[in-house]
Amino acid sequence: MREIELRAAIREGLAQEMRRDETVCLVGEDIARYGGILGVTEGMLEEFGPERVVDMPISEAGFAGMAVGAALMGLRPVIEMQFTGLLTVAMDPLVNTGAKARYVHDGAMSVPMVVRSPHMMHGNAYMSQALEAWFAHIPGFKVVTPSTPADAKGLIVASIRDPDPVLFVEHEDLYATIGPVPEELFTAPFGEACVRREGVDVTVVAWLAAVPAADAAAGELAAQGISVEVIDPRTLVPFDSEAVLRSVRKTGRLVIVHEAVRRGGFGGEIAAMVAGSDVVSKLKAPIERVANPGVSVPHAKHLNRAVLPDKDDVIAAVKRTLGS
Amino acid sequence: MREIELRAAIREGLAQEMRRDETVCLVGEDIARYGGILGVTEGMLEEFGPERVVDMPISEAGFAGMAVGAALMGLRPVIEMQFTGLLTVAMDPLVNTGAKARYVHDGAMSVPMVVRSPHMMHGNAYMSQALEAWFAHIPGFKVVTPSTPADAKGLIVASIRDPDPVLFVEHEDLYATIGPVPEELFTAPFGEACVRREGVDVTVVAWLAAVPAADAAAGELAAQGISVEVIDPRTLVPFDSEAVLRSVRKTGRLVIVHEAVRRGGFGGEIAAMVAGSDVVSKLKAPIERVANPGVSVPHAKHLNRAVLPDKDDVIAAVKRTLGS
Amino acid sequence: MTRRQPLADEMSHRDALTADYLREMYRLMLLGRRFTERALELAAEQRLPVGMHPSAGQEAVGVGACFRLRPGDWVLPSLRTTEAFWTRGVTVLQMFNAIMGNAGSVNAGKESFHHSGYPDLGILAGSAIVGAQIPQAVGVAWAIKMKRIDNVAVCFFGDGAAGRGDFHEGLNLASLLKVPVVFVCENNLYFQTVPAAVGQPIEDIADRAASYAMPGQVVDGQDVLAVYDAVQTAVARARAGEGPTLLECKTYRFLGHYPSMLRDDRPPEEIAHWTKRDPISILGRHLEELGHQDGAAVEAVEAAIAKELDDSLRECEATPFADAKQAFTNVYGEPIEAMGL
Amino acid sequence: MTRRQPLADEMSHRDALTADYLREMYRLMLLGRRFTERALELAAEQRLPVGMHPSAGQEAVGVGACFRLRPGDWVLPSLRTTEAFWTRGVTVLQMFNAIMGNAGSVNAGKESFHHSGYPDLGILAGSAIVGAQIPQAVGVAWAIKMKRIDNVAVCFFGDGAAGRGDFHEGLNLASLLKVPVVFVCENNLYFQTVPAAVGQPIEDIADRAASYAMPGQVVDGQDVLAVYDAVQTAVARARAGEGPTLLECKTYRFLGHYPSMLRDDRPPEEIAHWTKRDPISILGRHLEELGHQDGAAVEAVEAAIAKELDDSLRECEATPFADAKQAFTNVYGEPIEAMGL
Ligand SMILES: Cc1ncc(C[n+]2csc(CCOP(=O)(O)OP(=O)(O)O)c2C)c(N)n1
Ligand SMILES: Cc1ncc(C[n+]2csc(CCOP(=O)(O)OP(=O)(O)O)c2C)c(N)n1
Ligand SMILES: [Mg+2]
Ligand SMILES: [Mg+2]
Repeated sequence: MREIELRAAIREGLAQEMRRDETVCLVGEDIARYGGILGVTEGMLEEFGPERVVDMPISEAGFAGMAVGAALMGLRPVIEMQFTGLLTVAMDPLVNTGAKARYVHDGAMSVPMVVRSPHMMHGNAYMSQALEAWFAHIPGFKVVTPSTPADAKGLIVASIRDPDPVLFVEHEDLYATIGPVPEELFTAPFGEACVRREGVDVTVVAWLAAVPAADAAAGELAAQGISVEVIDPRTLVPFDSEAVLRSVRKTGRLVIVHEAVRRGGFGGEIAAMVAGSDVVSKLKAPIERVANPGVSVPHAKHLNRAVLPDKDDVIAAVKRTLGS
Repeated sequence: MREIELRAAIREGLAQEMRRDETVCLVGEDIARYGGILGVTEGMLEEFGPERVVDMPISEAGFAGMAVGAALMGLRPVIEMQFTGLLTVAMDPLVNTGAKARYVHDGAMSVPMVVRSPHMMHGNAYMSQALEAWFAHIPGFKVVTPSTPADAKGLIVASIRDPDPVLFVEHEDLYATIGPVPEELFTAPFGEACVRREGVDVTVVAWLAAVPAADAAAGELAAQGISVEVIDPRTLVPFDSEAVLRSVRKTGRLVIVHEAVRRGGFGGEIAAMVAGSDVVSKLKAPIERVANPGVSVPHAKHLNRAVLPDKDDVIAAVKRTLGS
Repeated sequence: MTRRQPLADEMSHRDALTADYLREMYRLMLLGRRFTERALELAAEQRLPVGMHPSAGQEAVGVGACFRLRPGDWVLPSLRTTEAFWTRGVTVLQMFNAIMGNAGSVNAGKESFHHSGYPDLGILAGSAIVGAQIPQAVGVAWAIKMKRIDNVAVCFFGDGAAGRGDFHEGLNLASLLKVPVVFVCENNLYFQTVPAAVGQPIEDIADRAASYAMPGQVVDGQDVLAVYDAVQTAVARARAGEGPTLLECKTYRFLGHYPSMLRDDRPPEEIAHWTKRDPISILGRHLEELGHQDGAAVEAVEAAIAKELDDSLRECEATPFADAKQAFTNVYGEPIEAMGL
Repeated sequence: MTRRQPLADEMSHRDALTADYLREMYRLMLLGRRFTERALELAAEQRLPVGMHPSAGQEAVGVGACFRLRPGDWVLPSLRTTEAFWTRGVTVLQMFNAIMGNAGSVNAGKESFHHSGYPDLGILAGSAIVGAQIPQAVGVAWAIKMKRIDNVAVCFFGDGAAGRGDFHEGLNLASLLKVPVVFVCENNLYFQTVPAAVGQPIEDIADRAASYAMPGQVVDGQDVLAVYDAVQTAVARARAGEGPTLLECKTYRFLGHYPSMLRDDRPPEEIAHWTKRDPISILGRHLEELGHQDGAAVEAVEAAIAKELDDSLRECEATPFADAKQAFTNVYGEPIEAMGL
């Protein structure tokens, strides 16, 4: 199969769906004329015109609320936040006006909108935040976290078609990831985890940029005779609890890896889900979480590296579950 | 000891500390002339004057940012959000400008501000949100959740004196709770849980309005011969992990109760902390969480009641951990 | 059951309003007033789950603004725009059910009376976050523009909302995108307990329109015909593709912000001054002068309203509450169990 | 190491500026330009951890606005107000350390160059959230007012920030509280890649001051003396307790938004037009006309700046990076371990 970059996969998914469904439109800063600061929407203005691909003023709260209104009217807006930290200025329109509209209208209205939110983890304390746990906490929001080009394409299309607001998390470090992607328009399912690598000793659950880190760790550990199963949930809401439980039932050991801050991160929810199930009695070791240990993300490279989890942190955690 | 309402206890703490420290000031909507929609700041304008007790326009984001600036200059602003759902409009100034200031200045500046945020859980989908988990996720923020009048007084004073931004969560249903409160100015410690009731069979961790529910459940269960230990952490950040671990080591059973939505709620963090410790091997049953099962808070009384956890939900969860 | 029907014709200036229309305006305002009074009685008897924001004194704004909207137009009410509901066709029974939060409520009691939406009637549910409807209205209007239909969005908000970032970002966006939206600010001189002057350093919020290169106009909010005319002009402009308008209706709430509020600190002279400018009396006198309505006619209207309120309240009280299971539906397109956690 | 010292005297109008002061302004602007050039070279060689927002073309704003601030005054820079740093006394070495993020950086590399604060010099670290400094500046000024000192806060932001809710809420609050703050909008006609007209439907952002009942003024941002005068007037007003002012400095960035940006789509004629209005040349010509500075003097300044840049860069490059452990300090007043989770 043809291989393309994750960035191009998202673009292709957007463009194909926009050709199919003329209610889909793109809204955000620098997305039209320039094609997006991270290049995801390049060429969109040229193909779809200024009505459907709209540059916004710096008004994330305003245009998020606007997108909610448009979605209520049957458009399918895909808005771009330039970096995940910007979600902080648009929480009300997203989690209130947006996520609660179906409920307060008792199902008579819905908000089919997508919020594209790129994690840029090498910037600074403000930009470089991973806030998926906030949205997972909000009834009405779905949270999608692709790590491969094919998933990125299939899931952006599924997100657009989903009748509810979706936080579609991208990751700057993954944009250049190359992988096979079907050329035709397709959707990837929500709520179906993918086993990236099978193993029997330890289960590692990871998403976004933590997936390649987990996979690299698993590769290195395999050479040491330790067999790691890597699960990529692909969507956090809905979450494929069964896939994780099935694996931990087998391995008895669980390591969860994410770049978000550990305290209050979504890893806690997964650990709690396992601890709240009968699988808890099968655990051979405490559940490990590999994450930002609780600081704002620093700017300078070596500090930044020290804070974000990497392959070695995963290896160390896996070994802790093995008591080694 | 003299007994007063929780509302009056907060007011007394504020007033005594304002008398002691003239940098403390109150900022919010309807807090001066009217004395606060929920009556907490009654009489403050009269005693401390319009410079220190300031009515604000409807600009939560603006005055939260303003409070951050003032706190950086050495004032100790206490801002009131009229209900917790309003935090959604002020996330940027609070969790960015506010919580990160110490870090980005590498300790040269700090933001000693308090955000009073009352949970009003019987309003509607927007107002009635319990968002403490969002703030617990943010490095730099502390989260305080008193459930008794004495704690409310001691902790509001401690929050004001704390050098970092504090989310001070109040609860409408607790304002009228009456209890003994020392008359003098005092602080209650952060990071020290309180065992509200000792027991040996099951540990229940609860905060805010969940504490009386847990306590009532424990009372009823005691009559049935089930001994429940009720732990009120009082502050979520810092969190007294030791107190919970100590108790679960004894009981082997854990139920966590909160009004916030279960998915992504702070209960998950506590469960994950236990599952991530050696105590996990002592668990005799899966960890139970009693919480909003995942919907916006509905308005009508009977629907509202169905969503929020109550005594009976706690009893049922405790019994599940006992396999009965 | 009386459900107001939208008008089909195209006349717009007030001079083109027939006597029937004027009387209908009168009836709608009076219905609003009497309903509010009845609802407050219920609140006083602790028979409402939460309460309501009384619109008494401000009826002219909702009625005048919505009177000649068309099907396909959308209204985004503020927390106090009760008359938008009547005028767009919500029935008394629906309104009682909504304040009771029973199974007959349009949302089965999931949301409160003032944040209820009636999509069939072109009313979106408002948010409890003051001002949130402003950017949302821009989006509604943007969708209307994209569909190349000549509908409009009418967005209501209080003076308090004009201090929020959403006001600024919303009006700026509306102007930049040139979308068909009419912003109707109901300046009732207070936001909750606080005088508007504490919230705005300027006299007229309408002047802020200049910041967004859109027309802004102060309107007598107690004169339903003045509201009607100003909104009709703005609506015509919007339908013609000429973009948004900001109207500021000066008005006053005769009652407190909310039934549960303990005190009303507003100066008695001020209340007295405005009570004299009751929008219902103003239109009533006008109708009398024109010979369109006499005392007997008013009594008949009052009686009809009273009967409708009685009948509807009775029916409302016989309506059960929704099953508690309904609290858990319509969070997503799928059941919440499908979320897997 | 040259660290600019604040001026002690009270003269304020530009006519009172001595030749030394004018030459100092020139040097500060030139230093800014040369530093930016050097930093961009480093960026091109991938020697910067992230990059920087070049201020070239806009030097007059930061220099003119900060030139005669006093100790105790606070500056809140935008992401591009590099010259505020120089003018308030940050040294070249500190600036190099900041863009390198090494242990000599004021925050040990925790935060980027343009979001660094120098509390000793009255500079607060800016947020990466465009506009966030506006309400914050109001709070700084409010604290100043509470302390009954006659300091001021000077808050810089771009044209892009003027579309944000923070602009509206911040200016509204500043006016209501009548606090000593000067808002300096650096309108460089673009926000990132997009022309300002896409962000604002009006020509002059200064006109928005009317919405907040405060004075607003358009200033020639390429003329450091015009900026100086306008800010001095506003500062005097603020110190006198008369409240805030909004100044809009029309300026232009000569370079792209950020080194990593691939394209610069701005019309070449536009760039050419503005390049002719180089603030450094404008003041240079003025100095020459006054006979205060000749070619040789300029060369001497250039040489001194070049030497300072060379020396400081060398020292910077010899400075180690902070120990990785420092990433985990100063999150709270206590160590993060004290948080217990
Ligand atoms: C953003 C926000 N802040 C505060 C509140 C609490 N609150 C509810 S109504 C109200 C006053 C609204 O005033 P205004 O907009 O003038 O409308 P009015 O009640 O006068 O009709 C306030 C402050 C809220 N609902 N939303
Ligand atoms: C609230 C917010 N939205 C978007 C961004 C991304 N961003 C960084 S700089 C910038 C442009 C800023 O434009 P302006 O305020 O005019 O300042 P300039 O760069 O022109 O000096 C944008 C959109 C941001 N940092 N903050
Ligand atoms: Mg009002
Ligand atoms: Mg700009």
